[in-house]
Amino acid sequence: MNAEDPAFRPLFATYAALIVLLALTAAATALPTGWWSTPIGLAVAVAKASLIFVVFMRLRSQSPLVRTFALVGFFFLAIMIALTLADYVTRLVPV
Amino acid sequence: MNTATPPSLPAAYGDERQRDVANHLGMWTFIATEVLFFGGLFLAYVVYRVAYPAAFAAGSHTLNFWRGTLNTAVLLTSSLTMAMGDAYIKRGRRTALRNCVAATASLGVLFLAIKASEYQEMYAKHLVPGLPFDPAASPPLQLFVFLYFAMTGLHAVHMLIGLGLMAWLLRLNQRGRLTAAHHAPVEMFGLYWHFVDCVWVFLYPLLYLIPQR
Amino acid sequence: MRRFLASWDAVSGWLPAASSMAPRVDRVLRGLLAAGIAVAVVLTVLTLIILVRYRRGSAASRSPSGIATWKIEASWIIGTAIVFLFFFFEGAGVYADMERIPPGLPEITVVGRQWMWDVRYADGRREFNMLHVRLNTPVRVVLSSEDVIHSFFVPAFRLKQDVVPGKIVSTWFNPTRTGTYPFFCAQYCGTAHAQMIGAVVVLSPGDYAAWVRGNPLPRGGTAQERGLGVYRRFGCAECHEDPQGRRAPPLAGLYGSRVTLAGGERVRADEQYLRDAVLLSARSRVAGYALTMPSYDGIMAPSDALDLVAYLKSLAPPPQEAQP
Amino acid sequence: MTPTEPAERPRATPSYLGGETSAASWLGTLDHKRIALLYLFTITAFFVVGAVAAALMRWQLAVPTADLVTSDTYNRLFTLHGVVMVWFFLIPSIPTVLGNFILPLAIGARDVAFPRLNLASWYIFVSGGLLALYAIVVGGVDTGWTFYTPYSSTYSNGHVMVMAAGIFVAGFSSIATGLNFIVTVHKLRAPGLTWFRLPLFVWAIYATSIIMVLATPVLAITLVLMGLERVLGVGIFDPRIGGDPLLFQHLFWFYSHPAVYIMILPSMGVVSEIITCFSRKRIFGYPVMAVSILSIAGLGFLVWGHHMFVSSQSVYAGVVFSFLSFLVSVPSAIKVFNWIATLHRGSITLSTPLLYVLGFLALFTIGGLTGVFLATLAVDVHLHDTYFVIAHFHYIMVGGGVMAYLGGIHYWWPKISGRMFPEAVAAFAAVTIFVGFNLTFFPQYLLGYLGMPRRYMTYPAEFHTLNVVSTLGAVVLAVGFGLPLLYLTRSFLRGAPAGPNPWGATGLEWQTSSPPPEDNFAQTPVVTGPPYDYPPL
Repeated sequence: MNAEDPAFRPLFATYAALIVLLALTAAATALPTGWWSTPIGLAVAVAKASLIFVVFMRLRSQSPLVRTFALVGFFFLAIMIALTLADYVTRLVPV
Repeated sequence: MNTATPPSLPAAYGDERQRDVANHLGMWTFIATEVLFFGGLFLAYVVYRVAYPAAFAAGSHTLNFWRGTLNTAVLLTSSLTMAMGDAYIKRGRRTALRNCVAATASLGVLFLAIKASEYQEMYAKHLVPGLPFDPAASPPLQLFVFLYFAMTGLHAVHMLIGLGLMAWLLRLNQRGRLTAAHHAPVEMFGLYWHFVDCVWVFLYPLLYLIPQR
Repeated sequence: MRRFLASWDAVSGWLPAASSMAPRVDRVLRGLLAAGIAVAVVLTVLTLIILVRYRRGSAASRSPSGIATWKIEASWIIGTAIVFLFFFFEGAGVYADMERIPPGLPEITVVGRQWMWDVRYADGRREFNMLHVRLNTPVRVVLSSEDVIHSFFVPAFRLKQDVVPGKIVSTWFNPTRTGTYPFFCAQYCGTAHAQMIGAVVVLSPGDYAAWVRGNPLPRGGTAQERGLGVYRRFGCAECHEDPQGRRAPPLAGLYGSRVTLAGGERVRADEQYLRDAVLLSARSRVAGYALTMPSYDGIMAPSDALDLVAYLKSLAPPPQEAQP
Repeated sequence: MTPTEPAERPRATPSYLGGETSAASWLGTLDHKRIALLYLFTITAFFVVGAVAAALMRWQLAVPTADLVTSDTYNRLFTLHGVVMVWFFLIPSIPTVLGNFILPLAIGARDVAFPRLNLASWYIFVSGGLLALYAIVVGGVDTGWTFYTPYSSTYSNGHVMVMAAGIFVAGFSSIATGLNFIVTVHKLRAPGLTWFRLPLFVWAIYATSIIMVLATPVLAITLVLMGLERVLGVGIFDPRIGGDPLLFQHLFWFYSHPAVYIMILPSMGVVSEIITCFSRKRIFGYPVMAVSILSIAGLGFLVWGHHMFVSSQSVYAGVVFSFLSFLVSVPSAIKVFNWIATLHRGSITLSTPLLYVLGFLALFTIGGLTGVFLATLAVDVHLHDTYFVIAHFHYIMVGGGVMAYLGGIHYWWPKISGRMFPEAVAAFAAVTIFVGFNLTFFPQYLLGYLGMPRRYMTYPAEFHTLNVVSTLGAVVLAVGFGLPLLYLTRSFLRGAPAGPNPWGATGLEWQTSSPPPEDNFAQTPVVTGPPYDYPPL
């Protein structure tokens, strides 16, 4: 497996970045970040997922149509979560 | 936007590039359905974490942090080996592909083994929904544990399907059906496997890393 | 069932509007109906004219009508949007008033149980599938379910409220016409869903007083008295009236106060909180108390829990320290 | 697009019906046209099953306290009627029959993007259907097609698991068909057929496929969670551990409202095709019509909360969902106005397909307007879960969906079977269905206002007369639905042969022979102009 082939360099670089990000999140639990730790954890997760989408799943070299298909699922998931929370978050607010 | 197809070509498509793009579109549409399929569980997680933050923090505490982190590393590595396999087959390197797929599969098995040990540990702590539940635990903790088993369970099922597909890929490769020109099955499976890895990338912080305030 | 079905004064022709909200709902509905019929009639007549005038082979001129298409499109897009917005605001306004329960109303607790309505008045009277109320006296209906989702639906009052298990949901009405009005279970709840029918009897003040006299207080006394009995039977005092106040939070004046939970959140101790504290105890553990209160779910009957909640609500705050 | 003259084809290549006709050739076919017919027979069978259940219910409701069936049987009947009609007839109806047959033809393609997946979809659909039928035969389910917890997860003793598994499996067929059509429309359009030259039927099928693909997975996870709660005895909707039954309703209706748009959007596509053909005129406001289809599909995902106004959902969420529900009804209103404007200054022939479309326009308008009643918060509190709601969605589903489905079947019948149907009987059937439908369901609006709750097997006496009218209407409706079954079967075998373009329509599907050959077109047609390009009148 000749690793210095040009196609493999981005793969190893991405993998290294992913492992570093994982280490970051794991270490972050030690810090007293309190309320902030969940947003940080999610931000890192989004970063890792985007790396995998763009490099490993080669979205980088796909047409804009394929890229839209890749993101449309998350858009409707966001709608589902946002509007359902609109019910749960405002339940106790008196009319 | 669509290339003019010479009228006389018999194939349902124009050229091979047309078929490759169609495969990608189809696979990414399938991944969109998987996003929403797991999405239902993520919705339940978000709603109940907003409703019972204390129980979720306690629930996350019962999970084994180190095994979760290790499992994430294992899965990220398996994504690397799968991506390398894909790069190799594009260059016609069939033996290298076999090694990569085998590596990916063994990492998948390792992941499931670690996961099984976590489940066993939860069973020992009487924290498995459906079975007699630990009375000291607050009711919403059982909610968290149910979500934990539902999310990681559904993810594990997708891993098992992945292992089955990898066995099929290896057999195809053995029979020489995978070449530099015809490598769609490897690429499509790669997309599926990377997606399953992405699901775990989100599960890990949400389940294992809820801070104890 | 036969008895009170027969005693209905026939729902003569149209549905009576027997609550303060009913005429307002009917007004919005009539507006919608008028607009709907107008649109339907206009479209039907227009279509019929077009079908006849422009049938194949007819001599009518087919030259395009000259008005820019986008102008026509814009007109009916905006027109429709405006009419819809008008009805949205109308409906939302009346809905907000329906959902805003005036404070301090007399309470009737209605518990939905598979296929009957268990009605309990504040003074301890208890009935099944019947609600006796006084004319022009608004009443708060506190709804809860012991099994599946039911729905308290009084057509004559234009009132409907789902009754969700694990939740105490309140609604209210102000009866403005005497008479007997049926109420139904509107959310499918199993085999005898179609038999889960009751009647609200609206009595004039005189008749209501007569009815009250005619029905002596049941032995059990008021909900508060029964609640005190439950309080003693389950020995709540042991922890909650511990002199050092270490083992469990004092209950005097708890209702309506703000409580800091173990998880750090601050919640208001309303009926739902009290009921959950008893039946789902660990969900509402108060900060600063190590001992987890045992859960009485399955041990204490839900109706007893409701009486206990009524008793806890009656515990006035101890005179000396004002609750935050 | 000006219809280019198809080169004279040697008669050698047989039509898709001609070739081999063995069972294996049908059950193993990859030809989208044969798969369409496989779906046609399957969903017609399911329609009969659902219709029989409806007939029994209407018979039971003819008198206030009838004892034709016990309450348990009645609960199983309305659940069966709901599940079979929603998942095994309405959702597949136009996309899998007319979509499968006409979509590739309408865009000048030889077949769908993934023919093997197309056949797999039919097998998945049939296995889901058999699971559902098995659940019905061994005892049925009494939860209603909505499966609300905690009744479905804890209290029901029906065969909920088997039925849920059947729907779960059938869901994958929906996803696979949607995926197939999306890729087909993107990748297999004939040269020159840009997006804004696509016939509106293709737009409608494309938008429906997007909803199918994005909404069905949420139904799948909802059924899985309900199944888990039923098996394990504990689950995330269980109030005893702090769960919330309303979360099930949120998840269920996040799928089920887009699902009702899956049922109505294809009908809008069929109506646009038929109205332009029989008024010999371009559609009025093509861009607005196309954008309306997409906006209905998109906004359809935002409005599910209007099913939960009285379910102790928060008041603020109710207001938000009510506003969004008003928003989503604007495009539907626009489409009705545009259809009538298309008829204006046209040269109209009152053929059977146009009769069905006129029926659609009338009934869909009434259904749409009453939908606005239910979107109005204050009014919905009174009308929710009553027969008003039943009348509303039947006006949309049967008045709109089934009428357009039958219109489409008649419009493309010459292309599908190569034969004409008897015009007089067909017209009579269309009118009978229209009359029978109104007699059956209009009284239910009044019953709903008077307060008759839905899913009641017996009802108080004063609702009697309206129910009798409704039951009589159901008899007329049954006759109306029965007729096409008879004369279309006869026409399929012995009807008068139809030429490639009996209606003189402009779609690409009319540029090949009827019935079309195996690979649709001798050469891929080239499109040069906009759709519905009829010669000026």
